[in-house]
Parts: sequence; structure tokens; C-alpha cells
Amino acid sequence: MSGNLIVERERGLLELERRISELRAANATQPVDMSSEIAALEAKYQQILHEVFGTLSPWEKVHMARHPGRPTSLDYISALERFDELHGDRQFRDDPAIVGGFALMSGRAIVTIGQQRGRDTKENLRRNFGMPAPEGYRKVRRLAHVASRLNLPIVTFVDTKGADPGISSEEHAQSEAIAMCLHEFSTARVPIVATVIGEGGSGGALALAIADSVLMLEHSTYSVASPEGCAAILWSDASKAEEAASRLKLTAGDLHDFGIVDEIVPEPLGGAHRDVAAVVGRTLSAIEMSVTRLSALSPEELLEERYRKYRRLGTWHAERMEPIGGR
Amino acid sequence: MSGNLIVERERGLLELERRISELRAANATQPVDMSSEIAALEAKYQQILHEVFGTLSPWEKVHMARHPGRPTSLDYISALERFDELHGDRQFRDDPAIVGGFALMSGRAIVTIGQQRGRDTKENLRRNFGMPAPEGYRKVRRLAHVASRLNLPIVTFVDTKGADPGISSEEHAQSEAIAMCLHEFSTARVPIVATVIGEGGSGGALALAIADSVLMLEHSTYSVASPEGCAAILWSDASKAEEAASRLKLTAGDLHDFGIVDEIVPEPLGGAHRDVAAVVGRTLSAIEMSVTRLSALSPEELLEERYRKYRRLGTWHAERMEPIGGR
Amino acid sequence: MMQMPDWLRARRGKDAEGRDAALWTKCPKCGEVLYRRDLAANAFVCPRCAHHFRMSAFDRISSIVDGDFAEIGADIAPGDPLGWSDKKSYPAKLRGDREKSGLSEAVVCGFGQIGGFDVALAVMDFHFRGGTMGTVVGERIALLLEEARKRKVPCIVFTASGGARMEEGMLALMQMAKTTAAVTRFTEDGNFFMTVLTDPTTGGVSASFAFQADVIVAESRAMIGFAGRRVIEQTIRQKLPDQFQTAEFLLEKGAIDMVVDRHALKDTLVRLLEYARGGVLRA
Amino acid sequence: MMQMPDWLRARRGKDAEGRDAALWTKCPKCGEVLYRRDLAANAFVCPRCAHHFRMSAFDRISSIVDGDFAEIGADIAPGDPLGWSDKKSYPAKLRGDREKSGLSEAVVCGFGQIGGFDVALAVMDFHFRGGTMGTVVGERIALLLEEARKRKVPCIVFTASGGARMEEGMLALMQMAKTTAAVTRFTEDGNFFMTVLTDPTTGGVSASFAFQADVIVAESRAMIGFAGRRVIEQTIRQKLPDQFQTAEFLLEKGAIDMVVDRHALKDTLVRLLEYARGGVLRA
Ligand SMILES: [Zn+2]
Ligand SMILES: [Zn+2]
Repeated sequence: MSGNLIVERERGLLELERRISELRAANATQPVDMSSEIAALEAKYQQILHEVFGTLSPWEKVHMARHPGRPTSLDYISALERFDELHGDRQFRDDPAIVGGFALMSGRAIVTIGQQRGRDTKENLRRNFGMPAPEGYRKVRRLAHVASRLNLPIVTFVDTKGADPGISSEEHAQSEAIAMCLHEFSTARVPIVATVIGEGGSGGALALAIADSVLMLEHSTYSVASPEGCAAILWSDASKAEEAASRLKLTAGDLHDFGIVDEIVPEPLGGAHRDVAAVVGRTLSAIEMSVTRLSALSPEELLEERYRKYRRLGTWHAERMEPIGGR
Repeated sequence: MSGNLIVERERGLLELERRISELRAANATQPVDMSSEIAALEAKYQQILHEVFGTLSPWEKVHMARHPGRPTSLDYISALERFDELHGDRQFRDDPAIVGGFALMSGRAIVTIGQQRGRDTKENLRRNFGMPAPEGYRKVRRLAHVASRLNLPIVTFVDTKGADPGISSEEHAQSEAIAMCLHEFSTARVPIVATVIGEGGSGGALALAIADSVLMLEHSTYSVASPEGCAAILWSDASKAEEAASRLKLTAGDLHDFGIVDEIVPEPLGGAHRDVAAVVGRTLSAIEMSVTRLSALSPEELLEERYRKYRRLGTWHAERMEPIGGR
Repeated sequence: MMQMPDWLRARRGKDAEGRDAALWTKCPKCGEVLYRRDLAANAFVCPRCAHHFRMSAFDRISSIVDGDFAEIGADIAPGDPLGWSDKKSYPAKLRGDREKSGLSEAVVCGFGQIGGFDVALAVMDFHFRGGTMGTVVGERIALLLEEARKRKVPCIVFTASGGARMEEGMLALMQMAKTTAAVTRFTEDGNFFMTVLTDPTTGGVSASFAFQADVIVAESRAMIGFAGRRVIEQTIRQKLPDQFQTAEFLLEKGAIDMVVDRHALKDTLVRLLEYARGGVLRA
Repeated sequence: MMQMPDWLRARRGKDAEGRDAALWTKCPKCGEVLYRRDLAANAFVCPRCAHHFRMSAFDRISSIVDGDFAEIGADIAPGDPLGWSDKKSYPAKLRGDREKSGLSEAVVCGFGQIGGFDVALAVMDFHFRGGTMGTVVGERIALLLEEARKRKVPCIVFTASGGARMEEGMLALMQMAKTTAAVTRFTEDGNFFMTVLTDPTTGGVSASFAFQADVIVAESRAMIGFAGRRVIEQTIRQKLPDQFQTAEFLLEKGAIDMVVDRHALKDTLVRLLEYARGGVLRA
């Protein structure tokens, strides 16, 4: 996680933060009043904060979405009223890159599922950096199916670079596992609310994001491929990732404009990790409002609206094919 | 396969067969007429055949069911009008201990599935002696599901010592795999005809044998556990297998009496392997008659009758519990 | 419906006294010698090493059910379809186990409440023929599911079984088909089905209703598998590692939803029933 | 409905001549230099090593469909939602591929007969933007499935795709959701869905409709996978074995139903359609 643009910028601010708190401590014990110096430094701090984080480029947002301190799925899930984790695909393995289970949200039972990256190196290794294996997607499908059976809303959290691209994932039919998630979410007769909380990478993210309501954190990203992957595919040059990031339209604003994202959850200046409790609370409130609204719809209405929504997405125009007119 | 009682007995007969055919060959080229000697030998042959195979004990039937020359699932399947094999569980592996796919039976499309043991050592190793792994049972379930979707009858062939009891089978949830087969066959809205063609061992056999019509070859066996397993479980002594075989009521006749088997397909004297074509033809005819009869029923009727049939099986009696009357 | 203490006294009969005679029990895992009353007070969990002793169906029911329990299927009694006899006749074996365990068969089924939720409950008991499934087990469980389906209440089955019962031959195996079909009808109507796998759960029971549940809970350290340990060791000709086929092993292998310590079990079941109901009903 | 030769001539336009100019082709597998007309006569299979060359949608359709083919969705043309431009603008790339391939987009959809069976057919073509799925591919396939659902005819999709199309960004990814939903509606009505995976089938196409079929057929030696070979090699930092992600590899791993040589493909499809119809209708 070194090389994260946002983390690097925060280093400068950290220095300033340290000085402010030192001054504050000194001010409390020493007779000389340094309140005005402190205030000045704080103003400067806010100014720099605005300069540095006031507007973020798509590439900066990519780094924000990957910030090691950014709240993960479990930060949201553990803030729910209650959570009981369910494990496994019933066949092969319990994939720690996916967490899911029953939860209560203001008294309402839901099934919640999220991609889970690690919050440190050790956990990242265990959770494969939040990149699910086929077993993880089969757990997703199973839990979504349980939700459907018990008529419980599904609340997902999307946070993955993408599905695991390793040998055993190919051997265990990663394509099939993701395709069957898409199938399950397309047919689930219950409300589905998906929230992109960090990085939403490719089909591996979409597998948890076919939903009646898609929320996205302000500085999260959601893209057809990672910028590095896109640059490698198109230009055989992963170093052009920044260029790819700006072209891919992967910000919450872009995706809201396309109709892919229904609601953007604002983040504090500097990113969600600067006030985790507030962001988590705000996000859960927004999710709950969606769940409540969707719960008023019949399964048939939900399925019909979900179908229409995805059926509409895309840009095309009608065009008479020239050669075929030749007859 | 050495140590097979039936194979050993056949050795004696083979000697006689050889002498008869030598005499026949000689008779054709030499001027001396040996017809009467040949006829005498043939009569003796028939007599021995009757003595040796006229009545088989349960233990002898166990060996007959395991006879290396006994027709296997593929002998029946390849005698169908046409067969296109379908592979795999879509997740992990194609298990060669299960064969299955689409087939035509007198013009009618069916899905056929069978346990397949090897016809020689090499094939036996590849097919794990016909003991399916969880992947095999997941293939069974998938094919049964395809049949259900396409409204095609399911025709199964049961021939296994049991489900594979290895480490990786336990790791891949053999129990779940079999349980989900039972689930699929319980809910399939199409006619199901199962035929026990060799050894039907335990839950691993039942996974292919929940059916509207269960056929069984005369000298096949079908039991709650292999005689060796039963002896090991009850008496910690696998050598008492013969005793177990006689107690377990595992012959076609016994199971017909219990209402578990609907129809017994006769075998030639000495066993199915002595006239494979005739046995296969007779079996397929019997299966086809069942399929035709069952195809006249609606899915609801099929499911209801199937439920009632298994609901009935067992022996119990009503008894007033003494202690509970105490109040 | 009887009050639990009455029901327990009634069903256990003289057995309860007989068993209480054994005042001391040695923990098979850590060797600690335990006063039986202390062990019972600790839900039959060794206070030293947390080993979960196998529980009788009676103890299990009284530890899980709120108050009353209405048994069903108690009058379904085993036959002897094979006329089985080895060292003893099958009926003699049944009589022996009945006297020893106070049970009429290897499962007790009925209706009661857990944390205020109406449930259909089946509890298998390893002390009766090793918890094996014969006709009566299949019949009682099918009956319970059919009745639960009518009443539209969730069903929980506690499994503890060495598999199918040899002495009833193929009719025992057919109970896999019977229970599976009953589970299928029950769940297809949208009812919630849960199993709690306790030590040991193997063979025909694990390969039928045990693994067909919406949620599969296992007790800590329970042995769960299809094939028995001995069979596998004979097949592969080597010793298996200790943790093989334990609940914890299965959790890692993705086969079960959760492993629960017995002390937390009732609370867990109540929470799961709450989810299945749709959440907490608030005024 | 147009007769096949007319339809082919009409849709291919001037391209057909252009491509015929390249008289000789070298087999990428065995190096054999092949006369292009001979190769075409052999269904684009190398007569020496049986290497299956990638086929154009036109050649595929004329090799599979009995006679007539009624294209649908041909008037659905790509937009430029991201205003994409790198070395070239996206519209310029599209124009280039259109001229080179004679295709209006990476898939051709329509209705025809195969062995006398009415089918809905979609054929992807790797020669147009690497068979990538953008809006038009998703839209045409969804339209085909909706129309096939109305007509209650089986649907066969030939896949050949490098995945989602970068230049349409997230709208390309959303076509996975769109096609999946359309497949789901189609199959839930009891219709038969079949895919034929040809070289290569990866990414967003493999992880959506390609693996949702009742029967999945793959052409011999086709490369099929989720992640691209290069991505995996970079991840694991070593070379992958040659057969990794081939159709034969997937068959062994249980992911697909059958691997078929191109020469046997049409007959196989007809047999499969026959099964799905319920068998052979006899007088
Ligand atoms: Zn202990
Ligand atoms: Zn070649």
C-alpha cells in the first residue's frame, strides 16, 4: 500500500497535525497563551486540506478508494444492530474474501454480503486482498438464495479490485461462479441494495451489485477494469493507468450520470477514513431508506423494475445498415 | 477381482467348454462322427451349470454382482439408439465414475446417468472403481436438473460399491453432494426409472435411485451397506461378510417383497455376463415400458406417487408409550 | 402438552435414577474426573477443556426448549423386518437400549417454543443404537415435518447418528429417501429448516436431511462426515489428522454455516429464528 | 428473410473481395502454408494439425444455418458514451473495424433453421474489437433472447470475446447484467439455451451468458477463461502450461459439457436440439 497518493499527501498533513497537538498540549500546561498561533495553524491546516482534497481527480479517487484506512465491509456490517456470520459454499471452502450472514437493521432482518479486504498485511493475505475465489462467489449465491427463500432484503457491500485471477480460480470455474451470482441476483424476489464502498473492479464487483438500488460512496470507484488493467489491455502499458482512470468514467458522479448509480453518499473532506463513524452511519441510513422504500414493492414489481433498469443501460442509436439495403 | 467366487467356479466350466469346442472342431474336419460324445458333454455342461448356478445364495449374488465381466452402465447406455455424453459439475471436475448425458430410446429423448466402474484395471483406476466423488454426484444433480428443465425422463443405472470414502471426498462435502441428489430426484417433475444392474451400495447408490420405478437385475444386490462394511460395523470383523450378506436381505427378491424394487429383470443361468446382448435388450425393454407408462402421468401425479411410495416404506407398529401414560 | 419437568419425569422413567447412580465421569479428552451433577449443570461441557459430552435427547430438549414440549410420534415403535439376529435378536437389542437410555427410539420429536418461537423439534440420541436411522427415526421425522408444514412453523433437527441402522437393512436406507422428500415438501412451501449437527453425525443421516438445511449449525468439536474415520483410514492406509471431520474442519471447508459452543447454542438458535421470522417485532 | 447467399453478399459488401485477396495463410500452430480457399472449404480447420482458425460470423452462420437467415438488431449501432479517444477516437476505431471485417458490430443475431429446427442464433466475431461486449452486443443479444422467448424457440450463442469493451467503460460492464437478466427470463420460461464457446472466450462474456447455458459446448482447443493468460502469468509470476484454459482442460475440470471438433459441430447441435425437443418425431 506504499505508493498510495493519498497516504503520501497525508504525510505532510500529519506533520502539521502533530505540531498542532503539541502546541495544544503545551498551551494547556504553560502560562503563555498560544491560542492564536494554534488557530492560525488550524486555519492553515484546513486550507491545505481543501487544497489537497477539495477536488480529487479520477486517479486520486482510485487511490482514495484503495486507502488502507478506508472503512471495509466489516466496518459497515459490524455497525449494524446485530450480525451472525454464515460461512461456506457447502462444497469446497469458506472464502474469507467474502463475509456474509444474517443481520438486523433497525429491527428488520436482512442478509448482508460483502467483499472483505484485510486491514493489515496478515489479514490481507488471509482474505486474498478482497479478491474472491469461485468458492466466495458460490457463498454469495447461496446466501442470496437463503435471503430469497426467507423473503429478507439483501444488502451488499462492494469492495474489490476484482475476482481472483489465480490458477485454482480458473480451475474451479470462476466464470461460472460469477455468472451464477448474476443469475441469482437477477431472479431474487427480494429488495437488493448494493453499496460501492471502495474499489468496484469489473465482473468480480458486479457479482454483488445487480441491485434495485445502487449506492456509491463519493470517493469510491467502479469500473469495467482496473485502470492498470485497462492500460495494459489497450496500450500494453500499465504505467498509463492514470490516463485510463481519467478516460474510464469511474467516479460516483460519472456513474450517477449514466444511471448506473442511484445515490451518492458524501464523504468528509479527505475521505471516509477521516470520520469512519459518521460515514458508516450515513451510509447505513441511506441503505435503510432504500430497503424501506423497496420493501413496499411486490416481488413482481421488484423483478420488473430491476429488469427494465438494466435493460435500458447503454448508449446506442438506430442506423440503417447500408449493405443490406442493396437488395 | 481375484477371489470372486463366481469367477472361480467358472474356471471349472471353462475347461469343459474348451473340450467341447475342441471336439467340435475335430468333428468338422475328421471322418469319425463324435456328435454323441459332444451331446453328452454338453448335457453334462448344462447339468453342472444348473448345479453351480441354479440357486445362488446372497453371498454368491454379491460376487455375481461384482463379476468383472458383468455389463456396466455403458454397456446399457451404448445399446441405446443414440447417446451424447455431457460432462462435469460446472465447478470442479468431471468425475469419470459417473457417466451421463442425453440419449434416444426408441426415438424418445431421455437423460441417462449411471455409475461406471472400469472394465479393466486401468479403467478402474480412472473411474475409481465406480465410486463417485462429490463432483460426480454434483454432475448427477446437474443432469437431473437439465432433464427436469427440458421435461425429459431420467433413466439411471446403479452400479457402485458406494460413494468414494477418501479424504478429498470428505473435504468436498460428500454428504452434501449426496443429499442434494436425493433432493433433486425428490423434486424432479419428470418420470424417473432406476435400474440396479450390479452392486447397489448404500447412500452412494440411493443417490441415483429415488425413482418412480425401480428395476433390478435378478442377481444384482442392493444393500444398506456392503456385507464387508456391515460386518465391520456390527462385529468389527469384515470376514463375517458372508453372514452379513445373508442377513441383510439384499437380493432382488427380498427387495421386491419389501416394495423397494418394482420389477426384477431375469438373467440367464450363470449371470448377465453370459449373454450381455440379451440381458441389455431385455433390461432396456423393461425400462422403456416403465418410461412409457410413467409418461402418461402429470408432474403432479408423479410427485405425489413418488412421495407416497417412499413415505410408506418401513416396518413399524403403534405402541402406547408406558411412561407417558403416568400423568 | 405437558410441563417440561412432568414430561421429563414421565418419559425418562426409572432410567434417570439409574444414570444418576454414576456420580463421577472422566472427561475422555482431558482426563479430568468430573462430578456428574456439576457436568450437567455446565450443559455437559467439561469445565476444564470445553469437551462437549454427548447429550441425551431429554437433556437436550430441556436445555433448549422454553417450557412445555408436546411429543409426537412417540407411539411409532420399531418392527423387525429382517428377523435380524446375531449375538442377540434385534428386538432384544432394542429392549436393551430402551432400558439403558429411557428412550423408545433414537429420536424424540415434538413441538415447543424456543425463545418464544414456536418450533418443530427433532432430537436424535446417540445412546440408542448409536443414533442410527431405522424406520422409526425416518417415520417420526417425516411426521414432524408434515405436521410442521401444516402449522407453518420452523423446524430444527439435532442430529447425532452413526448412519443407517444395519438391522433394518434396505428399509433403513429408504428412510433417507423418506426424510429427504419430507424436508423438500416442507422447505418448498417456504418454511425454515435448520439442523444442529452434534457429535457424531455420519452416513445416511449426514447424507440426507442433515445437509439439506437452510442453515447448518454444528457444535464445537463434533465429528461430522459421510464415511466413518475407520473406513477412510482403511482405504488410505494411514492415520488421519486429529482435526479431520471436526466441525471446525468442516467450517473451513465451507460445508457448514457456523460452529457454536453449547453454552451459546440456545441464544444462537433464537437469533436465527428471529431472522427467519423477518426480524424483531417491535411495538 | 433473405436467402443465405444474397444475405451474405449483402452484408459482407466489399470486404469479401478484400479478404479474398490474401490467398495464402500460414497456420499459427504447425506453420503449414495453406491456400485460403482450401482452408475455407475445410471449415477453417488446418488440414495438417486440425488447428481451428477463428471464423468470421458470416462464415460461421453459413456453415451452421440450413438456408435462410433473418438478421435482427442490425440497426442497433454503437454510441460513444465516454467520448473515448486514445491513439484514435472510439468512433474511428469502430469505423476501421467495420471496414476491415464487414461487420457492423461484434455480434450478428437472427433467426434461422439448423437441421430443420427453428433457432435464435447469436454469433460473436473476434475480428470486430476482439469480440468485446459493448452496448450493442448486449442490446442485440438481449433483443434476440426476448424475441426467442416470444417465439418459444431454442437459442444458441457462439461466443468469441476478449471481455467487456474498455471504450464504453461501465456501460459495457452493465451488458453482463443485461444479457444475464435476458437469459434468465428466457430460460425460466422453460426454453433451451445453449452456448458454443469458440476461441477465445474470456472476461465479461465468459462470466455471464457463456456459462449460464443448459448445455455448454466448446470448440476443440478454444481458449476459455475468466482472467486472461497474461494477467494470470503476471499474478503468479510464472509461465502457464500450454493446455491451461483450453477447452480440453475445462472439460477435465468439469466446467463444460463437451468439446467438439468443428467438422462435427453442426451435427452435434442438431442432435442436441433434437433432445431438447423431446426426441425424434416419427410418423
Ligand atoms: Zn475435559
Ligand atoms: Zn496447422
